[in-house]
Amino acid sequence: MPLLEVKDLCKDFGGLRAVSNFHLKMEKGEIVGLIGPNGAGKTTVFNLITGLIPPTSGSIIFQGENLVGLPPYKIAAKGVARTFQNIRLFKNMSVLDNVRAVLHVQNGYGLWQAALHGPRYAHKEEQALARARELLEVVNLASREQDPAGSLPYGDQRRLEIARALALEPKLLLLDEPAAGMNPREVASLIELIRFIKDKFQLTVLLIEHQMGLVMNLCERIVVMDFGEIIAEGTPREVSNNPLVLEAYLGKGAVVN
Amino acid sequence: MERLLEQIINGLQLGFVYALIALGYTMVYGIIKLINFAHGDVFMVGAFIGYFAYTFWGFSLFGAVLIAMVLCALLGILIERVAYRPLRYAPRIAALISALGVSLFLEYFSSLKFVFGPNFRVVQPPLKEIHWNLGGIPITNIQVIIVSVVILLLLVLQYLVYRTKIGTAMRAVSFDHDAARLMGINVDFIISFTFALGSALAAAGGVLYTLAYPQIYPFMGIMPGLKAFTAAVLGGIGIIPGAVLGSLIMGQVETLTAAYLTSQMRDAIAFLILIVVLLVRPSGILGRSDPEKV
Amino acid sequence: MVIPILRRPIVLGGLFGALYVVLKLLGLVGLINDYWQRVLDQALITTIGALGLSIIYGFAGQFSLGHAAFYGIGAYTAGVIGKVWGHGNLAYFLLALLAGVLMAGFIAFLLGIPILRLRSDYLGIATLGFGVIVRVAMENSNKLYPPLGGATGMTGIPQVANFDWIFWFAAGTLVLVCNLVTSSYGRAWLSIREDEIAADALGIDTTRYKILAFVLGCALAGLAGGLYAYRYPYLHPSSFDFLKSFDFLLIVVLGGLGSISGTVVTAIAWVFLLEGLRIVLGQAFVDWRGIIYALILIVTILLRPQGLFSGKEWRLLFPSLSQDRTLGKEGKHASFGG
Amino acid sequence: SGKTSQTSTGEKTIKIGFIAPLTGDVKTFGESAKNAFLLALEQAGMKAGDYKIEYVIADDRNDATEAVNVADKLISQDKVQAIVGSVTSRTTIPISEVANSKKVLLITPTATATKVTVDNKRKEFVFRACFLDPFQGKVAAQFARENLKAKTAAVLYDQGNDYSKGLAEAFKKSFEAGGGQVVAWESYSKDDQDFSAVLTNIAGKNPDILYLPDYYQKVSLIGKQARGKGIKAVFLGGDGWDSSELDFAAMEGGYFTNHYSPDDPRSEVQKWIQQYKAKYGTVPDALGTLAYDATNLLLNAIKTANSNDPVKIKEALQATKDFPGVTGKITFDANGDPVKPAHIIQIKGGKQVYVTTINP
Amino acid sequence: MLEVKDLEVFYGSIQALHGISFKVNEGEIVTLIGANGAGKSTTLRTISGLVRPRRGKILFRGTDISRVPAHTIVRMGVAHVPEGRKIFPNLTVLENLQMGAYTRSNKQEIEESLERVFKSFPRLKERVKQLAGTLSGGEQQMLAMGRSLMSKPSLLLLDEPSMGLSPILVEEIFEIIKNINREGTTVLLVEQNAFMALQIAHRAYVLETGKLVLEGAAKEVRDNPKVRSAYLGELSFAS
Ligand SMILES: Nc1ncnc2c1ncn2[C@@H]1O[C@H](COP(=O)(O)OP(=O)(O)OP(=O)(O)O)[C@@H](O)[C@H]1O
Ligand SMILES: Nc1ncnc2c1ncn2[C@@H]1O[C@H](COP(=O)(O)OP(=O)(O)OP(=O)(O)O)[C@@H](O)[C@H]1O
Ligand SMILES: [Mg+2]
Ligand SMILES: [Mg+2]
Repeated sequence: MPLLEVKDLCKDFGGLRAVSNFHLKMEKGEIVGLIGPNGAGKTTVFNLITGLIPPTSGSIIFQGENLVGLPPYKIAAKGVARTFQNIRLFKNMSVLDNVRAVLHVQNGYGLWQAALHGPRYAHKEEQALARARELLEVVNLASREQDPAGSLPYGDQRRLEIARALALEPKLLLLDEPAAGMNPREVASLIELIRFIKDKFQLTVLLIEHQMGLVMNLCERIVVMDFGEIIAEGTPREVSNNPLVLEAYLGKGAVVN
Repeated sequence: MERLLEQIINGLQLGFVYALIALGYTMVYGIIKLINFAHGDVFMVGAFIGYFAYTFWGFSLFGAVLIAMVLCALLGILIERVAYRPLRYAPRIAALISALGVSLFLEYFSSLKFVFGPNFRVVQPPLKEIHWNLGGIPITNIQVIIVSVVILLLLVLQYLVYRTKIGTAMRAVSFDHDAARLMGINVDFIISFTFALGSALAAAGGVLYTLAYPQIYPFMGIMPGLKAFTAAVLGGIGIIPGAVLGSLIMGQVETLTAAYLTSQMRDAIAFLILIVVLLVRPSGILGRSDPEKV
Repeated sequence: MVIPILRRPIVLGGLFGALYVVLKLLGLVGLINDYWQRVLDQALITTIGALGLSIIYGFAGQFSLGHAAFYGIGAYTAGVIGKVWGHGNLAYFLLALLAGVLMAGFIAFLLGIPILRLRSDYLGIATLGFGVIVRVAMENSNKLYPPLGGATGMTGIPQVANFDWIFWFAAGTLVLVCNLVTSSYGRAWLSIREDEIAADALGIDTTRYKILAFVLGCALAGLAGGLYAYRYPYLHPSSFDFLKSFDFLLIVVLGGLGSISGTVVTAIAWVFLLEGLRIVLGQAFVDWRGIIYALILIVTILLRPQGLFSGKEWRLLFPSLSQDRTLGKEGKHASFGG
Repeated sequence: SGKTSQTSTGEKTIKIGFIAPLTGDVKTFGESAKNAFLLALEQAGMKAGDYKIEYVIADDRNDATEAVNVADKLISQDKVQAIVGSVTSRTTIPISEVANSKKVLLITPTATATKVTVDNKRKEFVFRACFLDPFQGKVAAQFARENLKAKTAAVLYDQGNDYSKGLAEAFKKSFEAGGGQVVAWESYSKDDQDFSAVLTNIAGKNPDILYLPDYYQKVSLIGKQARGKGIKAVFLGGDGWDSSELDFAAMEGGYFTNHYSPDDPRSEVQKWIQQYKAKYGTVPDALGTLAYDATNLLLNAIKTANSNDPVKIKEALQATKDFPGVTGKITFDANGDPVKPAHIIQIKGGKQVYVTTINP
Repeated sequence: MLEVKDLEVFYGSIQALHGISFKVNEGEIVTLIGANGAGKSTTLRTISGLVRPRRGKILFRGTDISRVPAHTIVRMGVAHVPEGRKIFPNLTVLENLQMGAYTRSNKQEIEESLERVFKSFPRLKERVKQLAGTLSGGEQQMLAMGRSLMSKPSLLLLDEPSMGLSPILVEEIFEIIKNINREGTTVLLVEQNAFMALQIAHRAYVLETGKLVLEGAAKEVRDNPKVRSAYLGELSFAS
């Protein structure tokens, strides 16, 4: 059984069909790239999978269960985590609390424990703290755990978003332009990071990116969208030689280095 | 049947009076996203200035409206300068608290003996009320004036905001101050202008209000201000026709409740309807409720 | 591991115990007369109510302009029980307070479910509207049940809430609220305040947490109202109208959104300011009180737009807490309209 | 009582507190009362009997919570032995609770609610100078039935104001008991300025009388709008109408019950009007007049008891008989409420004209 | 044409620029590269007047503009396309462009500028009536640039114009920048995409945590081994 299977997914905004008959099958452990021109509908696909907007039609089967109609927090609890194209951190909370806010999902203690700071609270909080620090360590932000998230440099914010998503212990991680605004050097270290967390946490990754360096380097398989539809699909090599993709997206110069 | 018609007219009058205030409220909100709680109090100051102008300074009604508008525009600019501008980059709620402070200040300061004094004053506007009967429908000249002024203001404001250069600049400022600055827009000037305009509208509202309800006192702005703001929210705040629509609905609801249900429940029903409407249309009747794009 | 658990109760217990003893002693030697005692009690009651709004608005970011309505619901509920059945019996007093808390919380729950979907100013105006509805209901309450008094107000509530009760209820509330906001609940509330969509997408059941914050906060308003009813001999609808809601709002904002310490200090300072101005201005300038008050309000917010504590906390109350939870430069409200 | 007050010079003093709304939306009422209070003290030469008078003025902002605080302040901080105030029932009821429990004398000029002096039990230390809501309502109803021969009446009152509501209910009861019919029973709230909906309803019922028990500022607006709606009914109201700020044109022809009549030739009345005018430049209104009487009643009791002990003053006050106040000869009943006649005044030709006196 | 001297900028107590000096000559494309948070955007924001420097001078054609308000600087001929585009989403494409010409009053000249913008960005012409908020990312970037050209600037400040754009659009945008420059507009370009930026620029400066660490002709900078390892990355991507 595939981890994720999206079938005949459509989304209309008023008269505009932003996603049209989208389909995608992902096996456990894959890294798949989702690319396409601006406005192709990539982010919308993410929003549909995570339940932020309801699809017009179609189904999204995750571990054999249809996600359509579930509220976002339930989908997240089932193991689908994401980052956002325009960073959406909890800016005024500390770096540590950004991660811990999400951790609580697996960290249940009742209202009474919380109100009285009972033993179960203390125990669970200690676990949460340790876990959050571990995740910050992974993205190399441990030294800044007390700073407000909004005060971090841009690249660090992107990595904090990844740590926050990891706190959900997801099975599927959706990354929306994780390298945007990074210079090639930083992109390179991001590639390392994504590889590392994929192995360490046994993730399946679906990522959107315009920086071909990253996509071609990381992804085993690439799906190309244009005007809401899939126009090509295949290995990086296949895709980058596809004339449709060249014309619509990569350009004739196609510098993939 | 005839009574119903008369009640609807009553509701229209009340609605148009609310609209008079709501237009200024919604203008300011639309541009700076500030619930300017002091609006009702500028309205009060306008009513007082108008009263002094036609009772003691010998102005005509038109002259009184004009002078109240000019003085209140200056007052608006002053308030913006002192109480809101320093908070331009602070959280929005800070400006709201400042607005509450200004509102209290205007109310309490005006009730000092050497300012307006605490009295309720009966005023005699320089305009005799004339009653007409249009096929069984009773209408007064004051109603006609108020309705015409509201419609005129609606058109003028729509034109100003959507068809003129300064209006476009206002809309640009409402989106992002820095971006507007980079277009060469003097943001401080535009905001001052917006306040001046909003305050002038409040003043005009204040003077015309005394035609319909010939009594003034320093706390007179609170309730009409609140109702007008509610009406603006009902119609979709920041949207100029929405202010008028919301006001007309409020007017009808209040009047019909008082007339046919129970006068005790008038405010309760009006706000109940507001809540219900918001639950169905979370951004008001004409408000665009575009969900945040992720 | 045991030690940190015990350290907090000991520190806080000692702190409040010492404060209590000092205040009691001051009262005994006559340095606190009945007047200042009353003002102090009012300050503590206001603190309890303001802590409630702090949860709702300061932490969960839900703009409520109807807080005084719940304060009133608590007061009337608790008050009528004491008036009709309690007659000064302490067990009834405690029962009545509980009833006030539950009633305020229950109504908040019923209202919160539909209404908390609204955002920012729209939520504010809807809660304000609810406040008006409650006031009208209070004005006509005697038709439903004559002891409630309606527009004539309610008297006859036994005045058994003395300083001891009020102090320990306030201290208890403070500890409870501090504990909550440093737990996963507090973090969930903050994350909703910061970015509701992101919180939702990251597994936080935003609806549930918003309602929880609203119910808890309103329940605290109910508790404050209950204490008020047993300390102030007369309940009148006008004591719970929308202007009173603004009082709670400005306390929470001036204290600094998301700061418990700020809320406490501002609530107390606010009550003492209003009364203190009487003394400072004397009788020659009685009618300047409102003006000076307004000016202080404006000047304070101009000088400290992020609030007095701007999201910081006293270490004493929060032995283990990250220090900055200020609202940022950009206001948190969604923008709309054209 | 332990409340000894001896100044350093050995002179005997009594301290009197005064509470009224001196800020906020009904400040204007508080100002009238304060003027009258000060004038009465001044006329007495700041002395009552052997006692030199000191006074403390405090503001309650017409807020029930502040009223309690302020009562506590006057009693425990300023150590007053007696209080004059406050103006509205909303603040006077809580003040009366505090004063009575602390055994400090309270006399309110204008709070008309029954609960002020008696709430299940008589509050021994509390008195008032005005008559109660039920009495005025009853008098108005009696006048309407007997003198105006009215058969139908409409009542329009402020639902959030206990004064207005009290009068309205008393009027209805008596009017119906006297065989009349209340054909419309309508209300509004404090900040309403537009009454056209209810007035249209009332116009449809075509009543003989429109009873408007509220303060002058509200009835002025209502009166004007009522005539605009073509209501021909005779307006009738209570002491709240008595103010130079009433819209006389709008209320022309209306009658109201009042504590006194400016036409009354008695010297107390004429002296009061003349002296108030001389000092403050305006005609005193009902609130001021009652505050004047309240203060004088208190001073008289202090003089009679020649003591600053609230218990003794209380006894003297309770024993007051036929005190010649501006509002008539005042005697207190067992509840501390005055027994005195009501006067009916008509608005005629832009002036107040005395019509008749009705005894309780 | 532009000369920055010893610029120091603070956000509250945080110092973002530690005294930087550089020059842009008439007719050049100068690029400013550097890591995240180095202070590139801050430099541009200070030049265009959105941020007040604590110390230092900004000479534009010889006049110090470091204390001049932003809206006046626009009139002097400096246009700034900010990070994140900042187009007005609730205005139409045409209104956005007209906003760009806010400082100008000659109707006919504005009309001419509009034609020129449409020539550079034919796609905008197709969408004059559309609300700008509904444009795709690339179109929004074109609109932002077109809008800034409407003020007929002599100096154009561009902050990461390629951010978030598809590869084909990135190329197109850089092509357009070259054209704009060729037609006589001086350009100061801030970019993360250092490859491309260094390809079209004449000269370059490297900024590191608020200080300039390197300057020179674009080609030299590109070949500098330190720059290669710090900003260009020595990765060979599979293709
Ligand atoms: N909430 C919304 N309401 C209306 N239209 C929307 C909404 N969200 C997206 N769209 C439209 O749907 C289309 C696809 O947008 P989407 O954000 O998915 O593009 P994308 O492929 O992620 O592009 P980019 O690479 O620029 O991020 C666009 O035309 C966009 O304007
Ligand atoms: N409004 C602000 N308030 C406080 N600090 C700020 C603000 N804007 C920027 N900074 C800080 O100033 C420094 C320089 O920021 P700047 O945005 O100029 O960098 P940049 O080089 O443009 O980076 P990027 O590549 O992320 O756009 C950073 O450390 C940043 O955190
Ligand atoms: Mg996208
Ligand atoms: Mg930048």
